[in-house]
Amino acid sequence: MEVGLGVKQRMAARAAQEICDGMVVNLGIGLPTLVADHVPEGRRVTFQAENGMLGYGRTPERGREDPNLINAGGLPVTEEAGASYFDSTIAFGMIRRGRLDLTVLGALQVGERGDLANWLVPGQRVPGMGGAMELAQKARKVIALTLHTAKDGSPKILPECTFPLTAREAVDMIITDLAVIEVTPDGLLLKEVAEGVSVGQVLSATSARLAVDRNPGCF
Amino acid sequence: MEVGLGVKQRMAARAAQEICDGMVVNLGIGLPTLVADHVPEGRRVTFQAENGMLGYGRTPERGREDPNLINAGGLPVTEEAGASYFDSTIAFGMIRRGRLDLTVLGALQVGERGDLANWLVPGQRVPGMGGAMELAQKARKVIALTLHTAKDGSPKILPECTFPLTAREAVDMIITDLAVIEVTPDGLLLKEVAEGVSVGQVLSATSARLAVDRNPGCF
Amino acid sequence: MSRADDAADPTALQTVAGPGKVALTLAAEPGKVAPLNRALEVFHDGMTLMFGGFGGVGTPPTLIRAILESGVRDLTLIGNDSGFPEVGVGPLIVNRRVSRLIVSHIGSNPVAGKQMTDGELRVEFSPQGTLAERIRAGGVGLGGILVDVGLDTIAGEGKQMLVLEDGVTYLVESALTAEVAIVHARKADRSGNLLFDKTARNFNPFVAMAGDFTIAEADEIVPVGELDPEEIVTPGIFVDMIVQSEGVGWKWAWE
Amino acid sequence: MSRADDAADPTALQTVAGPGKVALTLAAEPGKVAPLNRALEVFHDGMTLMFGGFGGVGTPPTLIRAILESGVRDLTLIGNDSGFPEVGVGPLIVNRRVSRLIVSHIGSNPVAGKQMTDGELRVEFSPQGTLAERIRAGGVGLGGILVDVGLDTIAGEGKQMLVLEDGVTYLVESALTAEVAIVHARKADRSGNLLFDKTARNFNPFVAMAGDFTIAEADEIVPVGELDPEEIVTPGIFVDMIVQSEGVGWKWAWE
Repeated sequence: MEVGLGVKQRMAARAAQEICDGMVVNLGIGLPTLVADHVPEGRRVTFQAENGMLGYGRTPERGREDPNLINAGGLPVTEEAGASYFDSTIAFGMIRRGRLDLTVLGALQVGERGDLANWLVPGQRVPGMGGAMELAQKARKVIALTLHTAKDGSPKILPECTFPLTAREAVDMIITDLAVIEVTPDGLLLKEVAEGVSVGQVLSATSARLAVDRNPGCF
Repeated sequence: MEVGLGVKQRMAARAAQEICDGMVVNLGIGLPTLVADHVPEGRRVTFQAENGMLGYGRTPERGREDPNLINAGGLPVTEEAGASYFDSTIAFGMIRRGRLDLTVLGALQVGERGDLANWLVPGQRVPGMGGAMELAQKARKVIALTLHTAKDGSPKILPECTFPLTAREAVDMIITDLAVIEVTPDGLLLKEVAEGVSVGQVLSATSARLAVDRNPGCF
Repeated sequence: MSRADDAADPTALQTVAGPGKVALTLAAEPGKVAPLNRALEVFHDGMTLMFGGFGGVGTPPTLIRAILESGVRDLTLIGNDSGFPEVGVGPLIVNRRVSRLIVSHIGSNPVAGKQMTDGELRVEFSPQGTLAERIRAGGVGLGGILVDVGLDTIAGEGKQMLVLEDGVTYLVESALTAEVAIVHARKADRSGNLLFDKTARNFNPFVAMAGDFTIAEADEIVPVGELDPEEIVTPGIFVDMIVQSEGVGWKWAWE
Repeated sequence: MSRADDAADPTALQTVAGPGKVALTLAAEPGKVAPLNRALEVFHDGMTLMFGGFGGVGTPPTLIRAILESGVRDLTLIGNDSGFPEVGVGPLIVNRRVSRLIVSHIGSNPVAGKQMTDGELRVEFSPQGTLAERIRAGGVGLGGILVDVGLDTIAGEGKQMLVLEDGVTYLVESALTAEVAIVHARKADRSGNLLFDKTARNFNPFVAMAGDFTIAEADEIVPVGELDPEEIVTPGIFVDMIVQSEGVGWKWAWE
């Protein structure tokens, strides 16, 4: 299943709704990067990049990129007022010390207790964990932003991850093309479904146990 | 025995002779501080202060002190061209990493294998070690600059230190009001005596075994 | 999902709060700048207080004075040294507000030495570079460090040791954090980005990271955007509150 | 007295030498500035080479090109990542000069992934923040760090663990150093003081400390005294040699 940019932008926009005023936010590589362009009007947000920057802004205009002003995903960004540069030990110091309010990370699999797997596909790809372990384990709130199912249609939200973990019981919320799911102490709770998607569709695309909110919303 | 400033300055001047061109040097608190004023003409030296400065210069003129430009002994200094400021972890990073060529430290006792005791007098004074352990253990060359005997006349250069150690087998050279002594793999070697001091006087003021150089010099 | 007790509660964003227990509402203040009396609300008897400075240079004078006047006592102080009797944290010790010190030396404050000898003050010594790294380790969320300094001296006695796979033995030195950390900056912008002044930098940058709640006393407070992003030494994310410095009230030891 | 093999030999001062084995006489050059061919003398087959940079940004392009042209092989590379095939250290990998990598990811360089799968390239992964701290620990002369990241994942498997006195378990992560470290600076003065450019700073400051012999490639080399002492990021004491950069020769991945 190939998913269009429209769907991805809607997912990113939904994730951006979780950004409250004043938050410090780190966006993972890939889909999460899109979140920056959807921050709701009037909310001040400080984006952190783990290579060593606090306070980056939107993508520069084409032709105005600075090769030395780059987020951790390798994409050109701009500098906001109050920004600072530092080395990567300090960047991860902020993360491990619990100073990040929110991170949005991609996922290969999410387990029903919030386990996250996103760095290794056994027998296929070993890209490495990069900074995902620190972010998943240490940010105050972790959103997994991912398509609901894998390319072959198999569920990515599972009772237990089968791929090696990035972090245990790390994810607080899962946002997919189909649904918004909260990780609660009692398990997964379906909070919202995407426009045009039924609760039944979400349930059948999910292999983890999934409770349904009394009154699920729509996004 | 109270020792005049003249004697101390002569000791400091002798220690300064050990500074070769291009060296990075850390001077301990007290008597070693005087060494800075005796660097031989034409030798470039970079002084490091473990609070967080590389490249400090001489004492400022009276009235021109900057309370935020201070060496590790708490005394005002000046800034040389090429100086840098950094935090104290980086200062000790330089020291532990072996980037210091020379340190000159005060001593309460020196053992004949080069053990140094300079931070604690049991039952009397416990000032704490400050940065002396790092400096003694990690600088490439360590000079103990000290009066030859304690105030009560008892020897400070001993077979074994009786006070708790700052570092084991750390000292390379001992410079006192009476002598210059090298710490060699075979033990202590008297290299020079102070003007007007006899080899016999040095030997009787020293309780460690002390070999005498074939042709001891004078300073 | 953070394992700390400050769980992912969006309402926590209404407060100025470090990763620890102290939380303080600052709705009335733009940015993190607060009057001195607000800063005083975070200090309490029996607390652990970490401070920047080296022989008093770089120790925030206005905060020290305010803490002294507030009367809080039974403090555990963590920092490089005990200052001089009238400089740095020295007055807190002289006025018996401190029950425990974690420092590298107390040589410049004879009162601290006397209180230790008299059993009134517990003092734990770390070699200076080890102490600095323990604080930094706390500041960057590590559990500790391995170091060989002082390994074969009494400074290593009673400490955990560890043999690495290459066969080398190290001392295990645990990370240090504190409920509140206080630092002295030359300049702060209103979001907490800090610059320091020459050798007054010393312990301040890593002490700023190691506080669960960090207060910066700044000689000058400027609007956000005025500091060069390349020059900022402490990023504002580590700073929870900024107070205006009233300057150094003490006479320097060398004067 | 240093415990390293570089004992207190005053003649060592005639050479430009780090704490390790590489030593190179530079009598003809004022300061530490050297032509590129002098820098090449320190590289040899089988060596351990540490590099600054993050996705190639901040990796010294001129030195990488020179190393590639020099033909040295069987390198162990330590740094954040394997770059892109044509960016950063990527070309060294693509041209099979590397036998071992210690990195946090190789996702941006598919060739590295293929070589790993084919058994031609040994890759050891560390979480990025752990890797950064391991390099820094080497740079400041620590034996290692204690960290809880990845503790309960396969990233922690087979690693030494340690329970601190407070009962918390940590992974023991050993410090990393290298025979030679290469960094990319925006500006260097002739004594080796360095400034970096925006996010090209990344791993460079602590990689500079962790080299037994550190070479800085600088876009601009200025006389001693021209840099503001407050702004210097890497003090010159950590830098053994400076070469003039010829600029980035690769096309950026996002272009």
